[in-house]
Formats: sequence, C-alpha cells, structure tokens
Amino acid sequence: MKFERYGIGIAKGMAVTFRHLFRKPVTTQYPEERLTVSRRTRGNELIWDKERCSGCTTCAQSCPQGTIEIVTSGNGAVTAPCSQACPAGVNIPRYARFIADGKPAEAVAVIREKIPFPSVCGHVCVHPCEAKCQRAQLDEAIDIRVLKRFATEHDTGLWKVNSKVAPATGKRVAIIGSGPAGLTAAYYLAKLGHSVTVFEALPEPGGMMRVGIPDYRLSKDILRAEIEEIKDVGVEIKTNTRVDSIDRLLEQGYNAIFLAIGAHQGIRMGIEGEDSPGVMECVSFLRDVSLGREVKVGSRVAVIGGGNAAIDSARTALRLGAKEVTILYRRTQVEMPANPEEVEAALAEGVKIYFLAAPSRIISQDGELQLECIRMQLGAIDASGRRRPEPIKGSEFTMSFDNVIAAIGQRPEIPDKFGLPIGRGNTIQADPDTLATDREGIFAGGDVVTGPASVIEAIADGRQVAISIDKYLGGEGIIEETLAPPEAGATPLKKTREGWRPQISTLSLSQRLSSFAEVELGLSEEMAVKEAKRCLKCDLAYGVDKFEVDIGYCIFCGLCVEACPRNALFMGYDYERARYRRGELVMAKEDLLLSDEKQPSGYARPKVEAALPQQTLLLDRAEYLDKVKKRWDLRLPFGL
Amino acid sequence: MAIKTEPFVLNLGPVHPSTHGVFRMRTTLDGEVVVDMEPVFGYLHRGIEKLAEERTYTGVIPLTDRLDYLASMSNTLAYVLAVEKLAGITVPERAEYLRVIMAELQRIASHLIAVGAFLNDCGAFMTPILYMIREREKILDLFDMVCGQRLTYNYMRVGGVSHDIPDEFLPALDKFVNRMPGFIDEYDQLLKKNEILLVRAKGVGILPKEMAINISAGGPVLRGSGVKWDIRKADPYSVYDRFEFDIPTGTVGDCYDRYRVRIEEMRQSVRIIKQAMEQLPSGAVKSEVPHLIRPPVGEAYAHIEAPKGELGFYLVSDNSIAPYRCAIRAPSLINLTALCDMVKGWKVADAIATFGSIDICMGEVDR
Amino acid sequence: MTIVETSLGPGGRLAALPPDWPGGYWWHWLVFVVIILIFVVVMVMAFIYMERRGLGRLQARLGPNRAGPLGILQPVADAIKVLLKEDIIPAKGDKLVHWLAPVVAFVPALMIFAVIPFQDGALLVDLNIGILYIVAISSVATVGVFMAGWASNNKFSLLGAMRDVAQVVSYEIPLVLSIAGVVLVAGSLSMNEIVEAQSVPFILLQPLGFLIFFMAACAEVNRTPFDLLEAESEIVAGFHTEYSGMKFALFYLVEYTEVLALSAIITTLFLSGWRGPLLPPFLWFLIKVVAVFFLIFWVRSTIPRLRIDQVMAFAWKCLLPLALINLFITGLEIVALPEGLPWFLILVNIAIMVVLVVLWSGFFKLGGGRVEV
Amino acid sequence: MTVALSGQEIADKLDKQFPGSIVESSQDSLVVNSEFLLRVATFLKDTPELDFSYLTAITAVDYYDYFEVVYRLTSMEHNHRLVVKTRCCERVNPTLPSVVSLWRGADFQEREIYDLMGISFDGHPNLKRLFLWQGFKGHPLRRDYW
Repeated sequence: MKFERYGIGIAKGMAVTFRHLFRKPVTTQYPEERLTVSRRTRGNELIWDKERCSGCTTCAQSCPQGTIEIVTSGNGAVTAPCSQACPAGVNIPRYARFIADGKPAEAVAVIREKIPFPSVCGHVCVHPCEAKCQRAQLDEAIDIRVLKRFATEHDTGLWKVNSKVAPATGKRVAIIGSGPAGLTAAYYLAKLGHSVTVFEALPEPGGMMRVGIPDYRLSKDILRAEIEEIKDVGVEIKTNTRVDSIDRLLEQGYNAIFLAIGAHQGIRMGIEGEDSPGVMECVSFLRDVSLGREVKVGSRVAVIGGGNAAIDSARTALRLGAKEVTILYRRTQVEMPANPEEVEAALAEGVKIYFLAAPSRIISQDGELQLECIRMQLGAIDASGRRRPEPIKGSEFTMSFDNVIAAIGQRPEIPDKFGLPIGRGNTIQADPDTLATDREGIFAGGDVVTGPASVIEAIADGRQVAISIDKYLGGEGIIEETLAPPEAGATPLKKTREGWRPQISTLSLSQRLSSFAEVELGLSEEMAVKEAKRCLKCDLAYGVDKFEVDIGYCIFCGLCVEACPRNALFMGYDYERARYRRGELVMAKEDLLLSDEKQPSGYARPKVEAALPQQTLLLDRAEYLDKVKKRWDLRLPFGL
Repeated sequence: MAIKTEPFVLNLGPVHPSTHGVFRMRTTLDGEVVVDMEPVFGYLHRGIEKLAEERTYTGVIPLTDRLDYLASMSNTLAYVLAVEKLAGITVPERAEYLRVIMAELQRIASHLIAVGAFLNDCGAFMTPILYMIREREKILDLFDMVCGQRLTYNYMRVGGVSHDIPDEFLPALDKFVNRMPGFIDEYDQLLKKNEILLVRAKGVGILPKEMAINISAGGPVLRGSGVKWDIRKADPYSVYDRFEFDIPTGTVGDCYDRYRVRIEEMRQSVRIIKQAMEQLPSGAVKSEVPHLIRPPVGEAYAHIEAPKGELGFYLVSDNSIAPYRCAIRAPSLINLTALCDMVKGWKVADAIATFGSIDICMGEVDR
Repeated sequence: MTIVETSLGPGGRLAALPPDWPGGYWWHWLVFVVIILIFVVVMVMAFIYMERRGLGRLQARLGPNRAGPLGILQPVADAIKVLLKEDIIPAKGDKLVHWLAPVVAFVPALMIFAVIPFQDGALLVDLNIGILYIVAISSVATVGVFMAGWASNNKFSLLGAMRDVAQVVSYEIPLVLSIAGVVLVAGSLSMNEIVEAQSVPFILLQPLGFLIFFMAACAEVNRTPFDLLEAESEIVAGFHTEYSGMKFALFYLVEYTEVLALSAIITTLFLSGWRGPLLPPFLWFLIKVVAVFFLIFWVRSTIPRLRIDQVMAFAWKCLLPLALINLFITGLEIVALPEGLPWFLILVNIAIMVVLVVLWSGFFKLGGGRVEV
Repeated sequence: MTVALSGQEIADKLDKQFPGSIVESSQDSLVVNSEFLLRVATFLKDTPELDFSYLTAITAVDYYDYFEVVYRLTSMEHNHRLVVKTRCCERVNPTLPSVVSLWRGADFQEREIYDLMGISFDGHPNLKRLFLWQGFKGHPLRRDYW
C-alpha cells in the first residue's frame, strides 16, 4: 500500500472543514429554515367529529392495529350516501328494510313520498345511487333499481291511504308537455289544490317515457297505470293539442305556465345525401314505432351515434326484422354515453359496433344506401371532457345498408313565439334553483332546460318547479308528505357476511328478437329479500355511543382518516411551540423572537406548562375546528 | 518463532456504537486479528410476515415502513407493486412519476446514511456524517411536506399514492436538486482522496466478482465487485424505462469501491429526479380501488432496486381480504452471507469498516 | 535550610529573577504552584469549551449554547454532571488498581507544567534539564492508562490499553529524536534558554523536526489520526469504558491536560514561547497555545483513524528514519556554522524537508493488513 | 426486460434430461420432484444457455396439506429468470436437499425457512435457527402455529 501524494488529500479535506467555520451553522433552531406543514397532516392528535360520523365502522375495520373501538346505537338522522346521490332524494335504505321485512306495499309508499313514477324508475332509471353505495367497498353495490321494480310489482296500493289532496285554491296552472317533468309537477300541484291542465302535442301522454323508450324496456301499460294515478288526483291532460304561443294561454286566465317540452328534435348529421330515402332520424323512428305506426326496415340497418337513443333504435330495428344492425360511433366504448348494461344487452343481441368511425357521405343507388365513413383517432380532451375525435386522412371506407338511422343527439324544438332566451343546444335558460325563466310566471324544467338527460333528473326538476310555482301562487311550497307508516325498532347492522348481487333472469335471445316483450324479468320474492338484507343501513348507523382510540397502540398511520367516507376523522400536526428567550440562544437573531405570525417550530426544549403543552394547531381544516363542539380530547400529555 | 497466543471471543455485540442496530458479531480474536466471525441475528425479529397475514392488503402498508426504516418509501413501493400485479390494478401516470421521485429521494437519503456511517466507522469523527445528515434533513423535510411524517411515511397506496404533493413541494425539490451535486462534490473533496481513508478502505474486505454472484448479493455490494446488475435497468418496473441514467460499478470489490459506487449512485438519482420532474404529468394520483381489496386466487412476485439491493415481495392470495402469505426478500440479510469470509484475517478495525461498507439495516434483516 | 540552598543549583539562577519578586524561594514556589493549578484548570475548561464549539462550527452545527451565556458554562455543567454520577467499580475488576489508575495518569500530566516558561524566567523551577524531565514524566502517564485497562476486567478496555502502550512506546523515540534536533540548535536543555535562543522560531529552522514532533506528540496524547485508544467505533470507549463519575472526570481531565501540555511544549520548543513583538509575553504564550490547540482539533474533525498496525508501521518505518536523518542534517549544520545559523538556512531546511517527505512517502509502505489465518 | 421463461419449455427440456422429475408445470412456474431437486438445480446452473448463476430468493409457503418451497433463479448474462418449486408433504419433519453447495446465497435463507417454517435441509453447513433462540419450540410461520 503506497502512501502516494503524501498529505494533499488530507489538506484538501482540512480546507473543506475550515470553510465551514465561516458558514452559517445549519440547525433547526431557526424556524424559517423549517418548511411548511404538509397538507396531509399526521401528528400526535386524533380529532373525531361526532356530527359527521355515521358510525359505519369503516375506520375500525381499516385500522391495522385494531385500536379503534366504536359502538353505535342506531338512532341516526343524517341521510345515507345513496339517498344523497339520488336527484329526487328517495330514502333508499328505508324502503330496502321494508322489502327485507317482506312488506312491499310500505316500500312503495316510501318511494311514492318522493317520486310519482316508482315502477317507471324501477324499469329504466340510470341509478346514480348505486355508484355511491357503501356496500361496493365490501363486495358489490346493492341493485336498487330492481328492488324498486320488485316493490311496485307487489304493490297493494297502501300508499293511497295517507295520500291527501288539498282543497281547491282556485289557481289555474298550465303545463306544456306531459313528460316525466311535466306530469310530476302536475301531480304535486294538483295535490296542493291548484287546477292543472296538461297540453300534450302527441296523441298519448308520457313524453319520452312513452315515445322515447321502447316497449322491451318499459311496457306501455305500466306507464298508463301510473299516469292514471296522476289523473285521479285531478290532473286534466289534453292530448293532440299543440300550444303555439304562451300569451294566448295567459289570456285564457292561467296564473302560471310550466314549459316541459322535452328534447324531441333529432340533430341532423349535416352530411351530403342526408335526405335521401331510407335515411331516418332516431327520435321520429322511435316515436312512430312506439305509437304503433307502420315502419318498414330493410335487412341491413346502420345506426349513427353512441347514446341510449342509438342503442334503442338498433334493438328496435332488430325487433322489426332487420337481419344485421351495425352501430357506428366516432369514439371508443369507454366514452359511450349509453348505459353500460344497455350496450352489453345490445351486443348480446348481435348488434355489431364499429368504434372510431364517422359517416362522411351517403350515396343512394337503386334502393341501396352506400355509406362512406372515415376512420377517426382521439385527440385532445374537448369541452365535454371527452377526447375530441379527429379524422385520419385517406382512411375512407364504404359499407352498403338498406336504412341509416341518425341518433347523434336531441335538442328541444321551441317555437320562437315563446319569446324566451335560448341557451346552448337550443335549451331554455332558467334560474337553476327555482327554474323560473325571465318572463313573469313562466317556469321551465326537464330536458328543455338541461338538454337530453335521465328520467330521474326530469322528475327532480318537476318537483322543484312544483315547489316554486306553489310559492309563486302564494303557497308555502311544501310538497313533502308521509305515506309510509313510521318504522319501529330498526337496529343497525352488526355483522355482515359476504354476499354478491343476484343474477337477474332475462328472456332468451330468440324470445327477445321475436317480440317487444320486456327483456328483463323481475326478481323472485326470496331473491329480493336476500338482496334487500345486503343493505348496510347506512342511514340507521348513526348515534355513536362510544368512540375510543387507544393512543398507546395507535401508530398514526392515517389509514382510518382516509377510510372514513364522511371525513369525520382527522389528525392535527402540531409543532411544540418552543419559547425562545433572548439569552438562551447565542446565535439568536432578532427574528428568532417568538412572533405570532411567524410559525415557530423546531425540536428545541418544549416549554411544558402545568396542563398540556401549548401547541400551535396548523390544520388546514381550522375552520372546521370551531364547529367541533365537543372536542374529543385524545391527547396524552406529549413529551411528559 | 510465533508467539503462542490464545484467541479469545469478543462480542461486537447487539449494543455497539457501530453495528447499525442490534446486530451481533461473535468474533474470536487472536490479539487484533479476527480469526473467526459468526453473525447472530434475531434481536429485532418482530415476525412481520406473520403479522401481514392478519391484516388487510391496505393494513399491511404501515408494516412495510418498519422493514428497512432508513428507506421505508421503497419498501412500500415494492409491496404496492406486488399487490397491483396480483390484483391487476393500473396506476395513473402522475402517481407513477411521484413514486419514482420519492423512491429516488429515498435512495439518496439512504445512501447518505450508509456513506456517513461507513466513514464514521473508519474514524472520521462525526464530520462527514453530520454534513450528510444536513442534506438528509432537507429530504426529510420534503417527505414531511408530502406525507406529514419523517420516518414511517405510509405514503404509497395500492393503485397510486395517498395524497397529491402540496404546491410548495416542487420549488423546494427543485432547489434541493440543483444544490445536491454541489454538496456531493464537497463530500468528495472532504474525503475522496484522503490518504488515510485510502489506506483504511482500499483493498480491505474484498468481495470477488464470482463470490458476489454466488452469494446473490445485491445493490452497491454487488456493483462494487464489478457486476453491472441493476433491477431498474435489467427489469424496469414502474416508469423507470423512460429515464436515462447509468449504473456505476467498482473494480476490485473492496470497501472503497462500494463507497464510490454509493456516491456515484447519488448523482444518478439526482439526474433521474430532474428528468422525472420535467415529465411530471397532471391528473389523478390514485385509481379507484375499493378499500378492502380482494385479489383473485394466485401469486405474484414484484421486486425493485431498493438502496440496499433487490427488495422483493412474494404475495400469495386466496381471494380473501388478507394476503395468504407475504414473503419478503430482504437484500441486507443476503448481503451479509459473505461477511465472515470478507472479515477473516483482518483486524478488528477492518471488520467494523467492512461491515459498515456493506450497509445493512437490521429492521430488514430480522423482519 | 542548607539542603534547600544547595538545591538551587549552580550559577544561582534565582538571583537573576527580576528584583520585584517578593520573598525567597518558598514564596516563589507557592505563587507558581497556585499559578500552575489555576492555569491548568482554567485552560482545560477553556479547551473543552473551545473544542466543543470549534468542532461544532467545523461540522456546520451550533455547538453547546445552552449552559450560561454562549454556552460558556458547558464545561462546568459537564463537570458537575460527572461529579454527581455514581462511581461504579466493575465487580470482578481489581478494586485498588481501578481506584489508583486515574491518579497515576493525572499527576504526571500536571507535573509537566513545572518547567513550562509562561514568561521570561517565570517558571516554577528552571531545571537545566527541562526537556528531559518532560519526556520522562510524560511516559509515566501510560502506566496509569494500562492500569485502568487492566483493572476494568473488560475485553474492550484491555484491547484499548494494550494499543495505547504499544503506540506510546513506539512514538517515544521519534519524539525524543526531534527534541534532540531542537536542543542541538538551542544549545541547552533548559526550556527558558531554548526560548531565549529562538530569535528565529525553530519551526522555521527545524520544519521536519516540527512535523515529526507534532505527529509523535499527537500519538502520545491519543489524538486523531492516532486516537486508537478510545476508538468509539471499534472498542467502545477504550480504557475508560468502565469508568464513571469522579474517576471518569479525572481521565477526561488527563486527556485535556496532556493536550494543553503538548501545545505548551510545542509553543516553547518551536514557536519561540513567550517572545513576540507588541503584546505582553504572557499573552503571546496563550495565543500560541490556543493556535496549536486549534490545529489539533481541526485535524481531529477531518481525518479518519489509522489502524493499529498502520500506526506502528508509520512510527517505525517512517517517523524514526526521518527523525534520524533530520538529526544528522542538523548536526552537520551546527558543525559547519558554529557561530549561529544564518537566515537562508531556513529555505535550505524546508527544501530538505519537502524532498525527504516526498522521497520517503514514495518508498515507505504501510503494510497489507491481512494475516493468513 | 427480464424475460420470465415459461415453465412448460423448461419442463420438457428437464424431462428429457431427468425423466420423471417434473411433477407439474404451468406458464410461470415449474414444480420439481424433491429427489431430483439437486440434480435439476445443478443442470440449470451449469448448462451454458440457461446459466442460472444468481439465486434471487427462496421462500416457503404452507398450504396445509403440503409445504411448497419456491426457488427464484435469475441469469445475469441472458437476463432471464425462472421459478422452480418443490413440495414436501410430511408435516412432522419435512426435509429437502440443500442447495448451499450450488449457491452460497441460500445459506441464510434456508436457515430462516428451517427456523420459521420447520423444513430441514440436509447438506446445509450449519443448520441452526436464524432468528429465534435455540430453545424455541414450534415454527411460527406455519399456518397451524398459534
């Protein structure tokens, strides 16, 4: 081992240490050296908020050390996550419990408290509630829509007993359009005593429910029965009467008018050869079929578009005898606005879907349509939050069909004599809360305001309009009613076993194509009860008697804070506020002195008072702290 | 004439200033020369693999922080990759990049401690380790900003990371990344060519190349012996294939080479972090994963290049919410296999220096 | 009383004391003993404080700043803490030897100061064999250390003690040879005369001598890079592992007193003691002592530790030959220029030093270290 | 990318070499009879184009009716890896041949499996408990250990 370059390496090292003599020593004594507190604070203090906690014991389940002990007594008040997600606010856990106890009639009463169309929703609702169901955390969400359908199929009309109609108030309300929004508003306004007349342009009331949704999803007699219920309350429906101007209605002495026209006009594709024979527009196609008019369809049918309307048109075409139906959609399956179950049902029935393809030209040649399409590719995200498809140059290809149905979208068709401001997509602009338009006494709701949307959203709009019209006409605007008997002795869920969704039986493929019979058969009795029992009763679990965290075992990993669905648990990260006295620090600069706005910190000796150490709580949820009335003080004296 | 000396047993035992935790070397000494050395483990055995079988897949994450407590971010990364492979969960882009940044920061922090401890064992009285701890303090502040803790981070989740980084994280990281190479040069000037360190470290505790492969060593120990093997390059996981960085290797495989390899790796990590910061996309940081993950029946093995070597998690699942078996391949334990041969014949001081250069962490050895 | 007079030694040095000294020999003795005691205690406290703050600053940290203003009272706090600690004697250890060891280590360290000249002529007793006395006394301390190592009945302490003995013995010779160089140039053994002879500080005349002396002295006192004795990373705390309380305080004191003595000797031998242009001589002495001490703990903060066999090899194979050559060259110079050494000799000596160091470092090997077992 | 060799290919090669040594083989792993383990391992290590010189990990899993020991082998030159498994059915004192003679890295891992799972490896230089103390009764990682 040679000792080469004697001393030079050592000298260089000495130079480095010497240089440090004159540099500012790095120490945690200087607070500003300390960086800011991270947003996800995880300190030594666990704060639990009693109001927000729903007692769903997810935190106890998620704690790896098993330190959280929670006892719930079940007299809760806060609505369950699924009820919050439902636009109309149906109390889902409550009617699930009625079904579990084998009382479907009471269940329908609970549903009818919020929506006048329980069986329609049971068949066609897009069920936003199932996305929020807490059971999904364990295995799979509850099938709420089918439970609603089961309840309505075994209903004995118990809800009529408590359904009251107020005495006539002498006010007259005109509703244009008998879709879900219009009829819901009519129903509630009639119950409040106003005399309501509904004007419907088509021969049959029901709007999109009647003409938009084909029979195999919602059979017509179910709809007619529910509309009968609405008529019993005193709603007068005039069909085949198209209303052209609002002023004439006002002259006839109506005090308030509700425009619920819906979105019945199909959007034109705007490509060459769109008017050639054999090219149909989906809304009119579905309307003719559902009204029973004779519609001839060739053996090869193409449907352009990816929404529910496109799927319905395709499956209706199949049932009308089309041999081969293909759907062309310019984006991919992920971006399809249609309901996933509908898309699967269509694929099961043999519908072929070409993704990333868009029509560019239609050439009509001796009774046959040459559809020229172009391949697309997905580019940047556009305003609707989906990626904008761009055509690929030179990738045209042609296919021949007998009919082409355009289902690329719908928009309301508003006669200009209404004199109302028209917003984007030809919709009426209304105040989002009260749904009142700019003209006095005129209200608008449903698809005409929001553009094509789901049935449940239209019903929710209908309820909102009923409230605002009643207020406009001088009432209090209360449409809440209690139809169901009060619930006795409901206990929260103790232990839940693993259980999956039931398989809903459907018609076989051959039966489906032969007729317009309903595809989905309902649930049997014991299957429905089993499914209802899977509900975690989130609304009942509140009223926490005992919530204790054994600080000794807790390792402050923060998993419970993340697991809590209602953000009722969080941790404060506190620096011990160190008291610096001038003399104590040799290198103390002026700014070291404790000042309020500067954030003191550091690992200096914490000044320990008699009680607990003074701690600066640097919580970004500070505003939340003052709301926490009873502070569950779990802090052990830190550092004693 | 050889003086007749009688060897005696000295316990460089569990409580010893330079055994990096509770590791005991039963050395039989003949005067100063180590005649035989037998490592004794188990002082920090907590049975983490048994504990993991009782916890849900998310509940095991805090356990992984306590494996190699000097690099807990990488342990969680290995475990989380294994679960994602098992359950087939995809991770959003931003989360992948955040994981790479955190893992590389953790590699720098772990190497700082490793090199500092090694130099301290060679006798430089606390100066190098204090300079390096000053840098490590900055990294810990960055971690504190991101996940609120300084040692057991519990930051990564199955399907991404638990929280997005606060806005003041990137500027602070940028400042750190720009100043770090300067600090590394300062360490080099302090001790790289120091004659006494050269004498104490060069040619001491040699691990030849074939033996390194034979004892399946990993990380700087393997690369120090001249084997060019790095999981990030050989079997790139996460998004490591999008960065260019090179793998430093030593020549002889002595303490000095391992020390130099660690210093170079710190520079490469800074390079990776710079590239990762430029390509950091925006978007979600965690994909939709139910709280009680229930992967299908089967098994999966995922391994990463942890600072100390190849850290692997072998998960067997029986479609319940807890792993059926969670086996951990601990690089530190396997790197110690050859410690006895590397130390026999050298002095006590060299035994301590060689042990320091292998850089083990008892939390991972004893599990 | 006659014995005392005669012990004054020939030539009546005492008479040469400045007239304002009151009283006779006994007064002088008393005053100086008190001065030395105060000087040692205060300077040791100052050294402890300076080292801890200095090291802190060299390592980019604050250093103690809690006890008293600027942390000045930190050594006092340490002392009180150590005194209050329980004094444990290992069960199977040799009780008497364990108790006696710190005393045997501390007394010689204190006795060195008898001959250190604080000011012109201001030293307890101006022995005409000053340097020889110092070298003799300083090797006694090693016996104390070995007694401590043996009495603690602890393998680590024994290892530490054996290392210390080996190290001190092998570094004694280069130490003495480099002192011999200085004595040759100064022409007398007495410390006071050495200082007076240093119109040109001997560090310039004897650069190689200074280097060898500094390294050998560091080894004597167990300071980095030779602090094998209490190498905390290898043998926990060396010989004073089993000591606590009062005895540990004494060992702590021994360490710093020896460093103080070392820096004092270096200032007298090489940096021309108390001679300096403006400031009062005593202050110059202090400044130089502190400067040397700064060099010592600056080295301690940067350089790693050598292995025991390398320390030995360095002593026998490197320092000893260099010291001999240095002595030989100095001898030639003295013979060639008897009337006093001209100034240009400084450059010659430095050149020789550089040549010798580079030559020797190339030639000299520190030894492999691996023993076939 | 480290290519994971499919179990079937290697199984056919090994069957030609040692008939009857393969119990079962799937896409990602290969179960070998415990008697043939040592010979198969040497074959895998020595043949030039396989050249599994690096043993990544050995782990044991307790499936109630049999213990499964998983050997993960990697080759650095060809950058491919293979998973070899063996099973031993007795629960009282299961034994397997030790591979320490081929890969020294297996030393501690086999001692750990002996310590925690109770599978003894004959041919291991010093088969003692690795983590638990000598007098400890029982093997904690077994599913029936309580």
